[in-house]
Amino acid sequence: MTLPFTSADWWAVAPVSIVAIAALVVLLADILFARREQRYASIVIALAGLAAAGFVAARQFGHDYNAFFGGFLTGGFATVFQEIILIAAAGSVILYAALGPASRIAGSIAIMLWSACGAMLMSGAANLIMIFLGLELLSLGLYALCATDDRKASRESALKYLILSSMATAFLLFGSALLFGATGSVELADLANPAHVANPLFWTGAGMFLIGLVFKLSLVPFHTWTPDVFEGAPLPVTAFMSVATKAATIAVLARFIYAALPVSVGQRLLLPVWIVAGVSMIVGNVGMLAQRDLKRLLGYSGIAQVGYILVALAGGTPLGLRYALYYLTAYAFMNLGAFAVAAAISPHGEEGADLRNYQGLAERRPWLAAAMTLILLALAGLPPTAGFLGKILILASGVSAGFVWLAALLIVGTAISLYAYAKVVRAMYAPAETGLPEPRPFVPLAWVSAAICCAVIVLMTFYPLIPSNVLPLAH
Amino acid sequence: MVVPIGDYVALAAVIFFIGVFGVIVRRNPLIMLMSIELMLNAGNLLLVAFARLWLQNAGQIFAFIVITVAAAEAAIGLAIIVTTFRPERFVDVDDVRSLHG
Amino acid sequence: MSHSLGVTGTYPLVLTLWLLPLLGAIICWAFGPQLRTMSGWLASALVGISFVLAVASWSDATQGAGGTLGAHQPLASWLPGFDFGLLLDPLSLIWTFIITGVGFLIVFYSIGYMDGDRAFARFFAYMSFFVFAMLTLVLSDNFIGLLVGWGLVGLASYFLIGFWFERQSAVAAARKAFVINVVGDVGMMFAIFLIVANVHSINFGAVFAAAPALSAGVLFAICVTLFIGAAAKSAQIPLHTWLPDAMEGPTPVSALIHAATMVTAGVYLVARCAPLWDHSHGAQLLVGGIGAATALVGAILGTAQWDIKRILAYSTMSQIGYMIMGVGVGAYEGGIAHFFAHAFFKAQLFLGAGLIIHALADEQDIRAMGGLRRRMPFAFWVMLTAVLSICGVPGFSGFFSKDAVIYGALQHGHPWVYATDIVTAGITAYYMFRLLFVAFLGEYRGEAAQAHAAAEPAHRPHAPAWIMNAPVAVLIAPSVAIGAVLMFGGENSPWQRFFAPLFGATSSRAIALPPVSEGVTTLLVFITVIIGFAIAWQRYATRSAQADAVARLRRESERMPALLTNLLYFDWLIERLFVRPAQQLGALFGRVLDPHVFDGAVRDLVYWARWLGTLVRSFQTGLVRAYALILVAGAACFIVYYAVAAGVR
Amino acid sequence: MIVLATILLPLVAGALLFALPRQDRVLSRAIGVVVATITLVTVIAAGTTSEWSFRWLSRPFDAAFHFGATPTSFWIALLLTVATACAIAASREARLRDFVAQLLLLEGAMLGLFLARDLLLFALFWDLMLLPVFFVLIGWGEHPATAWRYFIYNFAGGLTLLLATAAFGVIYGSTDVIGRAAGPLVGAWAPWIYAGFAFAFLVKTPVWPLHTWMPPTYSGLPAPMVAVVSAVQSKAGLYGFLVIALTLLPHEVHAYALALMVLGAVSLIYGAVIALTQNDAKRIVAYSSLSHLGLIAIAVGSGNPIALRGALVYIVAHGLFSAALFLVLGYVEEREATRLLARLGGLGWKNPKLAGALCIAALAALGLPGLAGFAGELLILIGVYQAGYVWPVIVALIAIVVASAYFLRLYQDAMNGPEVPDVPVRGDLTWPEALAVAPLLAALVVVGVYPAPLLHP
Amino acid sequence: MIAFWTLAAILIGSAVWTIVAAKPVYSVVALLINFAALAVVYLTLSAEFLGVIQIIVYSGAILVLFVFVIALLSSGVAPFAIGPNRLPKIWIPTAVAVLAALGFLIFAVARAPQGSAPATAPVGNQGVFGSIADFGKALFTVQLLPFEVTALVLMVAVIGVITLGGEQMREVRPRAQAATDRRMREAILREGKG
Repeated sequence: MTLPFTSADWWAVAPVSIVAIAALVVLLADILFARREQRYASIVIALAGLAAAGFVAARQFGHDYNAFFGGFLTGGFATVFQEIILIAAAGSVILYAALGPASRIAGSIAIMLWSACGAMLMSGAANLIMIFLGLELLSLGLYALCATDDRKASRESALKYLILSSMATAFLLFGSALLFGATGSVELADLANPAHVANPLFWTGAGMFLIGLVFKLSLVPFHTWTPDVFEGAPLPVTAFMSVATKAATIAVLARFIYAALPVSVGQRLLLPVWIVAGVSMIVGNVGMLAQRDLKRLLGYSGIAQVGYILVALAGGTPLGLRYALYYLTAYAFMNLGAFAVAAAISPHGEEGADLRNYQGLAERRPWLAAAMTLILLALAGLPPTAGFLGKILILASGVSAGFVWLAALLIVGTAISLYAYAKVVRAMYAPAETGLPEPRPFVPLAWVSAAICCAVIVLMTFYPLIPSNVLPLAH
Repeated sequence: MVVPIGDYVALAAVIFFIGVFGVIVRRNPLIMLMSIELMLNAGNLLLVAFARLWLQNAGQIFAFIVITVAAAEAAIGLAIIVTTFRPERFVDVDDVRSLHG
Repeated sequence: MSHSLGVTGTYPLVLTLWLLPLLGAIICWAFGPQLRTMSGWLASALVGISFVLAVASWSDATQGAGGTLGAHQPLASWLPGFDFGLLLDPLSLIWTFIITGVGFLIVFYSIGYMDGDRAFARFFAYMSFFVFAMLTLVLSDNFIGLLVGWGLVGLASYFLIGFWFERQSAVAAARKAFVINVVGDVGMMFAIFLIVANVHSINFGAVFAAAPALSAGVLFAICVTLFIGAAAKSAQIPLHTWLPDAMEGPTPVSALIHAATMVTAGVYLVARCAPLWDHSHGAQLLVGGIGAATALVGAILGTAQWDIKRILAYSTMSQIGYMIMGVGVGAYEGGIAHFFAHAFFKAQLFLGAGLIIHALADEQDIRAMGGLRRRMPFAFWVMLTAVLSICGVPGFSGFFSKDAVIYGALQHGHPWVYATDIVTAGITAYYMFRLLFVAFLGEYRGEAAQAHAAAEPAHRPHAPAWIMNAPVAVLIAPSVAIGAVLMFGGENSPWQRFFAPLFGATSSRAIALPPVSEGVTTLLVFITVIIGFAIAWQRYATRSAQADAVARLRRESERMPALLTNLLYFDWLIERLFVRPAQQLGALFGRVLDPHVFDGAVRDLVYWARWLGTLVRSFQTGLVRAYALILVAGAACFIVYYAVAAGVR
Repeated sequence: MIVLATILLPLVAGALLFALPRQDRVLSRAIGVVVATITLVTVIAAGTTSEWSFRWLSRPFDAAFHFGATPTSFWIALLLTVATACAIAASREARLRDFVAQLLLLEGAMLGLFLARDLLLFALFWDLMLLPVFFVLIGWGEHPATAWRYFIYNFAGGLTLLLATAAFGVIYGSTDVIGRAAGPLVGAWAPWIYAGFAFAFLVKTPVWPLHTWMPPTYSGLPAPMVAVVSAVQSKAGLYGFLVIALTLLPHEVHAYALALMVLGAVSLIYGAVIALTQNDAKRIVAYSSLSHLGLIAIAVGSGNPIALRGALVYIVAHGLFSAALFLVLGYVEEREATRLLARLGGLGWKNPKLAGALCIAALAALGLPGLAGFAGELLILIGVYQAGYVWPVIVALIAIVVASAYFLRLYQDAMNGPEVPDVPVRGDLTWPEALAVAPLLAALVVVGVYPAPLLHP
Repeated sequence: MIAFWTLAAILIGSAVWTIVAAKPVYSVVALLINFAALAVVYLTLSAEFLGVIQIIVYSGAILVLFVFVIALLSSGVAPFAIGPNRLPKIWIPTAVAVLAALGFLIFAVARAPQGSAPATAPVGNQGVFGSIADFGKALFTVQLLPFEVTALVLMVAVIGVITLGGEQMREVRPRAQAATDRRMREAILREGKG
């Protein structure tokens, strides 16, 4: 029996495959190398795999791949999402090098790579099965990763994430089943059939499907897990989770909005999503106000930032997706940069996550403080960073789509967030207190990572990828 | 099909929400995990019923994959529960609340 | 009626005489410590040269006729319609003479008076600056330039009143003078707005040419607002209160600025804007009335003062009232003549007072003087001639000028003003002779001189006496005789003929046929003066009055009516009506509204944001079941929405 | 190209200053002064003809990195460079290297703002220029709450500006619009866009009742920084009104002119009356700024050409005298270790140059005829009156009287009166100190006497 | 019809028992019943393969795992000692929310076209539907990618469990020991300097 697949099908999943294989190699190397070298061997192999996958994905860009009977589409915006996920994975893997000696490093990296596979599959997934599967692959890996640290908080975060996320996945599954019931097909493309519009199964199915997605995006009121899990999870895992989960889920949501929804019902069907996005922008930002942990702060921040990104999607225009991608890219670098700085000043464990340790950082580590400042400015949407341009693009998209109330909420939320971010900045430039742990000496990889992130954040302001239509939409 | 599809949907929904109820009301993580399995199975029931309705085996395959994934999830979930609660005195999720605020 | 724009051309003399004092000011300011006493000589020399140049410019100033009378020197332009330049015509020439001529004498006198002061050079810088500013005022050919000069003389006045700025009273007086003058500036600014809005030009010529075409209301508004400026600068009620306080400055300052020149700027303004006033009867009535009232009030308040300089200050206020009244009602030549004569005799009075004060170690209370006739005969004669002149004793300069003003009021149809003026003349005689008698007759009542001599022996180097005496002596001549020389002869006097090209003939402008002749007026004035003199003689100069002078004076001070000691409650009213409410408002805004209401609103916003944050975080109990519950609640909302939305279709 | 260099020079120099040794004082100030002076020269050299443009966005609207001076912004840029050079020359703060660097960064950001020909670029630099001030408030300020107040208010304004800019771009299709006659924006959204701009501009100026960030900020910032901030940064909003709102949204400006004028008039009298009762010298000047800038708001509201020209003169004049006032008050504070009027006094005897400098600045501020403040004030009010608005003129005139009272109080309480005995007497202005304020004072006289170049754009 | 309702009753009853059972072991038993009943429902819906899988995987693998874990957790510590309920009466809002959602869901579904498919949708072949051959063919052709990915999912599960459990005990002690050693070394160095 010959399989009905061509090499194009396999080529389409090549980036995913490479990452998956890299994870296996990492595990293999863990057995082969001596204990002292295990850490760097794992990191190097993982980075190599990610780089290779990134290269392959970049080669795919601009071509349309409709692989596995339409189950997996890539080459267009999915490729960009994949690249973002790969960058997130690479940035997170680097953090393992920056932090103190961690146990289970090979296992952790391997699982993280497989999670990245799940996220990449989600970004190309074009049917309900692939969406569910990608989501589960991503989530299962993250459950495990959250618990890999020996701190009690780490295990607690894993438990909470497990229970809540599984529940949300069950909602997604139930919704998918209802969608399947309404249309008789699992392909997203078949959902876009005006005939189903009248079917209540379709509506309730879409609603429950969206609950699952919105949970992954940690929008209010499905956000409750985010701060706790972000705080409890190990630093590299938080970094990965904060970017990859959101990127992959936004990819799914975008495909659902653009490909699966009949235009006539789109806005009415998605209204709850926009509402929760609006609420999230406020809740996420006010939640940041009195936080003492960087990871928790960024958790709340992420709640709001996803809200911003959804404003770009709200119009349902192809340009909106581009702006969302732009902002998401910038956001990825902001988060990775912030975590890199946090890792670079953690002498033993994760002291970099404790905001009290940032007091007077500008005196002790002026460059790291400058980098952190730039990143926080970017998160707040201030120039000269991509956060500024991203925000104005989002606003432009929201306004042109008629979602002025969302744009206004974005402004209000941003105003609140400024206070929270500026507090960290202020602490860094305030006089140092005694008794704080001395930051780590020089951690090359973390410094390089932070520097790259800062450079990208600034350069993206002045050379945005938007103008020349570099992001054709393929679905 | 003799039985109207609406009845399957209703049945699945009832089981699903029993699972939801279980997750919230019970404090034993194992039972919470079982409740989640109930919710997944409700979804599966729906998939299989609709597959029969449409005579589309995609639904069955979906259900098959869900079963696989559920197995994996149970494995990881149980591992997490074990690592979380083995050092503790009680197996009670209400005691796990150091992260808050 | 002619509108003076002058013959446009280049007039180096005018430019030089205008800028020389500025040069002096800059040099004295910048190089004061190096120049030391040389600064005084330099400043007076430069002002003196200016005077010479002014004399030399006579022919320029009187050239041309009608619409182009005088010399016009364009300077610069801001915008179309905003052209700046200098204008030297007969009117400004007269002022220039006084400013530079009397100014020279007073600056010269100051070399002696200010000798040994620790800010000697700065004083001359300010004096020179004043002369420059005053020249700017009178030489400007437009309202903005006038206003610039107006403001700058106020500034110079401010500096000089507060010259001894370690004294809080001087500082306060300076500030008061400045602020009230700003009120005047603001009035003039409003006039400029009116003018620009209606005429689209600021130049005198254009404005005056357009005056007949302006509506009566606008014209009246312009005149009134201009007069606010004039009133503030010339100490007309109710804006006069700064002038007595201004006596905190050194005496030469009082002589030059607060007697001879600056305070007469209002007179200049009204005279300059004669074409406007001529077309607004209401404005004439108002200005004439206020002038007469000021003359009366100043005279009344003058009777209740004991400080020699304050008496002179009130007399200045009163005399300027005459001038304002004169130019206000349309008797321009008379008003200007009174300014001219007044400049001499009032400068003489102040400088004479300065001689006394200088000699008595800064004693200014006439109750602590007495018997100075024997101790300081030169000062006595100086004061006596000036008093006779100011009282209008026939033959003296003041007689001619004051008569012209008083009779002018009648000529232009203001009998009440006329009557007030005559009464005022009597009161003037009373308080001026009171000053003379109390200070110079009887026995010396003060201890100051002896104490001064004991405390400060000879090591304080005094400038030679002639430096102070000579300028005063020079002043005696004009204050006695200039009236007889220039103003004798009614319509045909040199004075009238000098101004005829500018204002036309007085008789032709007179609107009423006076019920009494000029001779009768002279007689009436003379009688009241005699009465005033007699009362003063009776109270202060008789032998019995001299006998127990100390006790009598004390009794008089104690029994002074409250109305007079409180200066008719002008200061009190201003304080209650404007100053205190402003401060209370400031306190209300600054201490209540700003921090608690406006800033409070923002702080409340921040507070609510933080409260919202606390609320949000209060849901983060850490209990996974609570999170699940929130999730399910949200999911229930979603499902309800979708179910309903689906059902609705 | 030269205009790009003008903007980049201070930014790059400011960043590079951090490479100097941390303790350095002399070199960093010298470099700062030199850079600021070169910037001044390049601003003049660039004039209003040099432009530089590079495409930035083509969607969702056209935007470009487009720099070039407009006739209005040329003068403000000139003012900025002069003020910055003077401020750097007058800097004596702790951690001088960082301080000078922040001043240069501020200068660069504000040059970018005023020379931007693109609205989006304008918004970018708008936010950017707030950052150095925030950092200085953190590092050198007196009270942490001050930094927050500054931050929250101004960034709130920046955000509405951002939203309005986005909406403008979407509707208009391009933001590359400053200083070119492309026609006004019309449509139902125009009033809302104007509201967004106006809020940002009014906060920045500031105008009552959005001003409460300003007195603490101005009194809390070190003198050289506040000199630049009050001189130039506060003009950003007015510049926005003059160059952006009036050309792009003229109908809206006209429609809501009354509101603007009422706010301006209230600021005018409110600031003046509060300044009358303050005890902190810098706060007096701060409230005076509130008052003075209200006048410009009135000018904008009147829309009269003479008033608008006068507004530019007054913008420059206010920049000059407020910079001079703050610098001189900085000297006073440096000498007396206080700026409470109740504890100052009698400085005029021992510090005549200091007194003279303060005097000229204060006189210009209270609108003494012959100095720059007067020229602007007069032209504005002439224009406003010509436009038919009498009540703002009367309010302004009252405020002028009050201004004379509080500025004299400021000057006299500090410089006049008996010398305060318990303060160690320190010398008069040194030559470097005097030279740092001299250009500002000289410019006050020059502009006051001959403002014509500013009036003929 | 009757079979369906019987099975439905069993399903609901066992599900309820699962969540109300006092001891976890009873829950496992109830869940076993539930899964078995579900397998029978699958069979009635022409999903033989799934029915078999349901029994094998769920009952045979997952529930056994649960039993193991119950045994493991109750061995060393007090068996499932329950502390105070931190969210007392939580069932009230839960019931409200759940019942509301359920009610609306069923309300909505009740309006769906019953028993037959909309005409536009593709309908499969009645004859071969549900056969294992048909299922297998689809699994290895159209749905090959999901099938492959399940391998990854299982891999994650395996490695995850190993990572979480396997190294846990082995690693903790040496790391803590190393940290203590380092701190002591630093303290000694500091003293030496002082």
